[in-house]
Amino acid sequence: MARSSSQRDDWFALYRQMLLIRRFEEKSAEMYALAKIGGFLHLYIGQEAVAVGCIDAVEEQDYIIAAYREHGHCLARGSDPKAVMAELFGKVTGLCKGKGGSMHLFDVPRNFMGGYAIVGGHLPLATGLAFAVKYQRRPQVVLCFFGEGAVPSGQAHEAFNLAALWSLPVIFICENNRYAMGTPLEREMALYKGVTERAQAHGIEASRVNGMDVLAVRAHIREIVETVRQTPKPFFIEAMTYRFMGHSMADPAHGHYRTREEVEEARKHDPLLLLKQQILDQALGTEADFKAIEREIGQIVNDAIAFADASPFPAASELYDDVYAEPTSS
Amino acid sequence: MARSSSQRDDWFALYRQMLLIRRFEEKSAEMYALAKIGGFLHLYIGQEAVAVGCIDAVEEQDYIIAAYREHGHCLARGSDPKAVMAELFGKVTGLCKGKGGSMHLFDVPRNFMGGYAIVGGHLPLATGLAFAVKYQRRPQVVLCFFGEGAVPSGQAHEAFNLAALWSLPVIFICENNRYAMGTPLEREMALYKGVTERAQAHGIEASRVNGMDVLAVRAHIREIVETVRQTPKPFFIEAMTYRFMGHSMADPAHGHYRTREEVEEARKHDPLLLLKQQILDQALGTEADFKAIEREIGQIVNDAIAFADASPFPAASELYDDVYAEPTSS
Amino acid sequence: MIGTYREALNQAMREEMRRDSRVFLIGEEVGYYQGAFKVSKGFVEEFGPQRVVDTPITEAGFTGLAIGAAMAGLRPIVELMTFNFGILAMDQIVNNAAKIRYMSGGQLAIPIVIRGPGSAAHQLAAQHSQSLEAWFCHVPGLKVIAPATPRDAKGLLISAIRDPNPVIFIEAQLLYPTKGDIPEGEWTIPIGQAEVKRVGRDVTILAYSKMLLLALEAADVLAQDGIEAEVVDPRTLRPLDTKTIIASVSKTGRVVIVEEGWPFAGLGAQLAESIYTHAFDALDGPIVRVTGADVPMPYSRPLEDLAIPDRDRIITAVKQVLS
Amino acid sequence: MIGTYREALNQAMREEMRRDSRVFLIGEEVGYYQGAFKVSKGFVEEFGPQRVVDTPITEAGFTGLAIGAAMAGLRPIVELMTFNFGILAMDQIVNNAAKIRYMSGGQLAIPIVIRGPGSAAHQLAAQHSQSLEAWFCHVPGLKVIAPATPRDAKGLLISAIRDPNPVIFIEAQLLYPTKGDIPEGEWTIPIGQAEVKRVGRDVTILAYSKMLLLALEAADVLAQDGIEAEVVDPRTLRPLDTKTIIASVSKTGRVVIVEEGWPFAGLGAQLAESIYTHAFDALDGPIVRVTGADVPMPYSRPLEDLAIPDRDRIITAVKQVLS
Ligand SMILES: Cc1ncc(C[n+]2csc(CCOP(=O)(O)OP(=O)(O)O)c2C)c(N)n1
Ligand SMILES: Cc1ncc(C[n+]2csc(CCOP(=O)(O)OP(=O)(O)O)c2C)c(N)n1
Ligand SMILES: [Mg+2]
Ligand SMILES: [Mg+2]
Repeated sequence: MARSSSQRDDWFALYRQMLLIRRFEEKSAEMYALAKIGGFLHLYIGQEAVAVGCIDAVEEQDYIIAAYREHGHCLARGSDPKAVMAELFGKVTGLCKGKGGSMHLFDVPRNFMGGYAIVGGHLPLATGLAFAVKYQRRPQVVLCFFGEGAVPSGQAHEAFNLAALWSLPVIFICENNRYAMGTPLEREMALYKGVTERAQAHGIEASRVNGMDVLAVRAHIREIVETVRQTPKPFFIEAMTYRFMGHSMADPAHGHYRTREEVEEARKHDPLLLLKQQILDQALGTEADFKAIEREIGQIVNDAIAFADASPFPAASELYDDVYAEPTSS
Repeated sequence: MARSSSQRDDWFALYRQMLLIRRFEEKSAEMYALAKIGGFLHLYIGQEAVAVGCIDAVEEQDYIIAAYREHGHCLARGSDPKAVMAELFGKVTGLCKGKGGSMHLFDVPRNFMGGYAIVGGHLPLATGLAFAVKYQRRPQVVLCFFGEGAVPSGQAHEAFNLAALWSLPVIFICENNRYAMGTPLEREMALYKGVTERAQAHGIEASRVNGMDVLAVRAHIREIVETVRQTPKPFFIEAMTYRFMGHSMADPAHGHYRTREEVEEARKHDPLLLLKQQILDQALGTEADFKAIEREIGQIVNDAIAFADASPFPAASELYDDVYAEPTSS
Repeated sequence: MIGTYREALNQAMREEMRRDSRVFLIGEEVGYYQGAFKVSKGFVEEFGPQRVVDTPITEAGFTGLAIGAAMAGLRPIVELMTFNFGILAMDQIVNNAAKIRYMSGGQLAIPIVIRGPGSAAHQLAAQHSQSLEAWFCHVPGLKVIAPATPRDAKGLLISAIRDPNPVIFIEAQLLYPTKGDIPEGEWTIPIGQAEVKRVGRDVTILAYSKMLLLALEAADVLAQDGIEAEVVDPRTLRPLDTKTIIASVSKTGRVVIVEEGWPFAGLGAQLAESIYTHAFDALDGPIVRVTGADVPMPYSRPLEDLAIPDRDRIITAVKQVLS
Repeated sequence: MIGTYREALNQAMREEMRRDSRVFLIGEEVGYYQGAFKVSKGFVEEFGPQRVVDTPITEAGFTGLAIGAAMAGLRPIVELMTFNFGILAMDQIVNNAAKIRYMSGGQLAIPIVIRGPGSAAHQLAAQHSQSLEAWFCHVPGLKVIAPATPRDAKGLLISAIRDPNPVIFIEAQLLYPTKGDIPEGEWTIPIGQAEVKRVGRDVTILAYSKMLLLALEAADVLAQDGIEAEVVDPRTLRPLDTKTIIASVSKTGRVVIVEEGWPFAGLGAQLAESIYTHAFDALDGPIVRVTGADVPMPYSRPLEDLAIPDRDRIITAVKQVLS
């Protein structure tokens, strides 16, 4: 019973996190339509199990770094939804005082080391975080998230080689959602069977996981993290997933590059539905529990909106701050 | 007899080409010491069988492109030794009017598309030559030479992916001489077994050949060229070889990164000795034949030096020429 | 006809691709997606995927590939989804495209156009909002064009495609929907010719790309105060038409230079230096530059607005040089 | 002590690595090979391969790795074998090193030094001979230093290593063997301070890095003709010490700027513009720039000599501004 009640708490915690991301992003889309949020907005809807499963598998001291589709990773890491939403609104109460925006969320106190908008550009950074960890013999690992569209990029390959050559404790998590903008992966890479071979060729152990199943993701990452924490070395995970929305808000949900049917088929594997079913199947919860969680999350998201809305924009004087750090005597 | 005499001619032709490169470069080193040649000078001595074997396997219309250690490829392609030496001397009679120098030999009438000094930077160019060939349905292939030090570079991987994705008729020839400057390949790439896996991961067929055996090299490339000419697609060859000299003239022949014994051991597999032995074994020639060839080549190299020496430097007015092409009505 | 800047670019490329089968378009999403900003709408349908080539996200790779194709006789147009990603292709552009002709002693020419949006749009933040024309302009072997109007965009893009040299052709995302006259049929503008976009006598405003439109607006407002600004658009940034610029400065004696990029070592510094050198005596006082703020681009809209030149800052600058 | 520029760099790094275990050196051949130009001689022996890290030929990868290490609290020194290869790391330098602090709203600092030889040596030809300081200087978030003497090299490199920001530190291959005083012990020079290297009254010559030595030679020759040139070395190129420069110009009224790089949109244009803006009235006439030729670097020695500024061209320029 105790075990089952802790399992219940555990599974619901995962569900709650995924739901938070889902509802937060749905609301973000609304706010984008209302022009409260500007720029590019890339929604993570459909991929929640990857961020939640992976990040739940690591400790607070571990580093997380991601691309521009990173709201989910940031929330999964425990960032305050208020501060995240305020950042999307460009408000001074945002995570980055409004300077970073949707594509550049940073929450350094939580070791969330940023979202990056140059495809492939943050993979070298991730190897650097891992280099520092190993250099200082700290018991940390690095989780680095990116899309399969980054895999052909030169920066990714250089990072793979360095990570492998120097046995750095970085876990590369490729969220393979089968499209880079409008390009299906068959047109991104040759003789496509999967992307794991590309990491393996550099001497990195690689494996594939069902990225729609949060439990499977977490179990898989936990095992790898344990290995890496004991003996620093890189791993590569290809998490098979799907984005339910367009590439960004400028892109329709299905577009010409994929059919409505394909999207609908994928939605049947919604990670939230799947976990809900797993919970129901194991009789760990009831529909009433899910309703309560919906209300709870709805409240959190509404509070985030209210907070972001009520917050001030940065003062003009902020423009020139944070370009350079002041020297301190060290 | 006819067959054997043509085989004799053929083998001697290969020998002659390799010897030309060897003697040309030995002389270049002398000229460098006399400050007739400046800048960086990277000798190809020890690797002759790769350029000669590969280039002998293709037709005149095929494109050749190489890195900065490219005297050998240029001579194997049939460039006039006089014009090559004059280029090294920085003379206006040089292949590139003295503007390119040792690292940037171009002989476009012979489809020798240049030597390049940014490691990895010419691999994308090679895919572009192949792209053009395929675009215009011309029956050409591209041979692209580079060192194993270029394999980890991002530009190389991007080129591999594009070549494979679009089935471009480019044959990547990695001259694996086991060192990138002072870095042995175990410190260039992780879990080193060879570099072929890295190309294979992109979906490129790859193989290894003994780069000290010109006959083996040529036979191997011939086969591949035949395939590529029929059905455009990339190949990757790892030619195992060794440079007998330092990385450049600034670097001693063995250096701290390898032992004198290692160099001496490698010299036992000198491609010239090997072919000579093959010729003698098959009784296709005698010591007297080799002596005659030595004299012949010695004369060619001396003529090249005399020509380069007697040639004028470019006039000051040349400085601003060749920056832009003049528009022609097309 | 009246059309958008986007249509002007589309027409220029389409006409050249019809005229010359060696011309092809390559870049991310240029084909089936119709271009990230729909500049190549209808192309893959008309020309097929061999000539309208979608690429993986490998800017160095496909730009280098295009340069290689140019070496072998083709005439590539590379679309960079934005010039921000062009940084990844910088080695190819500078060390190969710009130098191969010279290094080969004139044996090769590299007829290639590298185009796409430069500068900021709205709230795309630091990694997606930068104006790097000064970098490209620094490099001998390259030509650099930054047209502001549909008319210039079409005429100059056709010239760029026909030019036997590497041409960097910088558009601006926010210009794509702007409208203007687009000459039909054979329409080219020589590379290297500035244009006086508005005649005036009191001050010369030098502005290009998106900034030209602001300069013209500012000039209209200033006219209400009786200040007649002459607005000169260099259009081609390298080679620069110093003659047209100096002629204007000789007349007005006062200069404001507007650019969206960062101030320090920005192109405006060179424009100013060229004017000081050639028209020192004609100048009544120092040139005033209006530039982007010297910061990475902030995401927040009010900060972004402060970081990008606007009409009012141009007006203030003009009043400053006149005082 | 008297020592070479190379030794000054070696000392600066060695002292800082002894003082602070977070400091490490990474780059191609920095370890067992002792540095391509032997700047890190003895390092791997003293500090071991964890702190003196030889890399594969992957400039984007290892520069990005170093930036990531800085984010996690280390203090990397990246040696680029030459700055020509830095073009491959440009995305990492500009989009990450320079911007992460700003994008994160000040949460992170990137204390990193990226150093190595810039500019031409002898006959290394187009791909290995370029001066790209103008590019780096353009970018907010970066600091840029280009010392000319062993003394400055040591004092500024120590300051750069201790600075919490990304610093681009440009050396010159031909400076490595040059000799001068190297202060021992704790010796730092504040970033952002120019120095008057020779006092004079007739003309200000502004020159940095290798060009400073030529400017000083030229000044000696000019002195024989009774022309007293004041030679100012900005040392730090960004942020620029406009105050010291303007003070000199206010005294002399005449300026020659010397740089090795390409003329168009070169750093000299910005130096000139800064002077014109702040000292327009003090100037007796237009500034004259002495720059590298506007061409990719030719290999042939006589052409190369023509393409790089020399003492005589500086003398001619001085006479021109004085006429
Ligand atoms: C270097 C670079 N080139 C192009 C882009 C434009 N771009 C932004 S996202 C994207 C597609 C990325 O796809 P993928 O990596 O699969 O991530 P996903 O969007 O599917 O999460 C492209 C081409 C970019 N940001 N950076
Ligand atoms: C991008 C880049 N980084 C560094 C260098 C300096 N460099 C010149 S040759 C070389 C070693 C290359 O080794 P490899 O590719 O194996 O060729 P090899 O010299 O053995 O023929 C290096 C590091 C360069 N030219 N380009
Ligand atoms: Mg994807
Ligand atoms: Mg090698």
